Amino acid sequence: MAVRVQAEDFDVGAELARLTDGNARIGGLAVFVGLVRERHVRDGYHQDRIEALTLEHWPGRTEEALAEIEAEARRRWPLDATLIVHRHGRLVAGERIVLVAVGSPHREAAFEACGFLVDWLKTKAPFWKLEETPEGERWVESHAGDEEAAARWDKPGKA
Amino acid sequence: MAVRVQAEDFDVGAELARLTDGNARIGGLAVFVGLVRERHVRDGYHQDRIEALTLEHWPGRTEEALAEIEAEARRRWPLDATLIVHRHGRLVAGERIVLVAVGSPHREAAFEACGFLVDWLKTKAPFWKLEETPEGERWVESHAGDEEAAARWDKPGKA
Amino acid sequence: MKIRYFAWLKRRVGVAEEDVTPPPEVRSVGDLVVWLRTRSPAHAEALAEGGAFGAALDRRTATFDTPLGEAREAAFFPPFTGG
Amino acid sequence: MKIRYFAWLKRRVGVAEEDVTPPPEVRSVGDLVVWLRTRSPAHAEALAEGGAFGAALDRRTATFDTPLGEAREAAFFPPFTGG
Repeated sequence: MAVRVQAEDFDVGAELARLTDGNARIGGLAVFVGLVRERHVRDGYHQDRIEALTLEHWPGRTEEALAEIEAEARRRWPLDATLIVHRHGRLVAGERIVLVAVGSPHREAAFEACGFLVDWLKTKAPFWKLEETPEGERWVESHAGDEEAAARWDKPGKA
Repeated sequence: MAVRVQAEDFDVGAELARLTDGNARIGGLAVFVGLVRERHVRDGYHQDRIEALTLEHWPGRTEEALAEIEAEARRRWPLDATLIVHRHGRLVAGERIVLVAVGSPHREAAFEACGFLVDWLKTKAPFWKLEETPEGERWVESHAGDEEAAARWDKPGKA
Repeated sequence: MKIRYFAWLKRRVGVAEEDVTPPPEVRSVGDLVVWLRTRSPAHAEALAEGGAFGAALDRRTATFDTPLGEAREAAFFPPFTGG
Repeated sequence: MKIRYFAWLKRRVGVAEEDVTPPPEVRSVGDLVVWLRTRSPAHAEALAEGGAFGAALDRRTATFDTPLGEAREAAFFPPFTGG
């Protein structure tokens, strides 16, 4: 029911309470919190140290993209509550980047829709990550695994 | 790294912050919050109204069972943080029942392990639900779907 | 030995636990169930044949075939419904 | 029309956006890219052939074949890496 793009941190507990308070139809709430990891992980091993990253986005268009993704999830699953909060700007290692929360009467629907939202927002919302490493700045390249993860949800019969 | 069985409510934001603070290896935190739903859902439609439920458990053995399930998840996936908090006693519609949180460098591992923990705790931890409905009290019967969901994780190659 | 009952088994039997001394011919969990049924009509109803309940011996899952051995505690309970 | 650049395209071109008036023979997104390369060495480098970047016309995803039509804004950006 809501998407937000903001520079400031979010309060996970308060966000989830707002989502479920007064809505006793929700039996299961599936949540994903993405954080800035201090190591880049690719091909199964931990690579360079990451001190911070800067998330650039496309103001206006980003919110539209997130709302489209959210609407698609609500078409596919019976959901009572959905929330996407994505930060932009400079974030140091350990900081929260994104919150995705999905409430449904059924835990399976909540889990699936949450996974779908995370996979799709990685490939369909206009965000770009610039990492700060001891060797200097580096734009994060798109990850084939992310495209594959997002494409899972294109398969007929998956949802 | 922790399992708890308690009568009192838990603070989701504080629990998750404790799990991730100071651990910048975690890139993704997958979380499930189970709530008391005001309607019983079976066979795809909403049935009787539920006013409250009482969760009975087996003190001591329950904690053991949860710790065994948690250890199994940590054998199967590369996890940096795990938490299971399950309430017992009387809970009214809308109240939180259970919190399962899993932190991993990889979001796929976090999602899978979280789903595994939720499925297994439903079928392998000694909890019993007594529902209060307008027609009186009723013990919740085990759900074939829960057994099937738990059995998914027995398949070789699944994890 | 100690017998523990949970959920609706506890309600039907009327106690959460009791200490019993089964005779020597009670060798398995199944034997124990049959013998416990003779203690009272409430026991007979709670542990009725065809009832959907599980058992544990000294906190480990057991079936009706499991020998009692030196077990100090048996527990009977409905299928779990937590989460 | 307005041209917007994001992430490393913006850094390479040196501006986030610019207003341009392509000649009439620039009919598609691909034509526009070829024409923009002629504006400066920085443009040529940012929009170099073989570069992995996407495009949008008036905020909708476009390919190099998409006709410019009446579009008022074109955007160029690397693959998304959010989440």
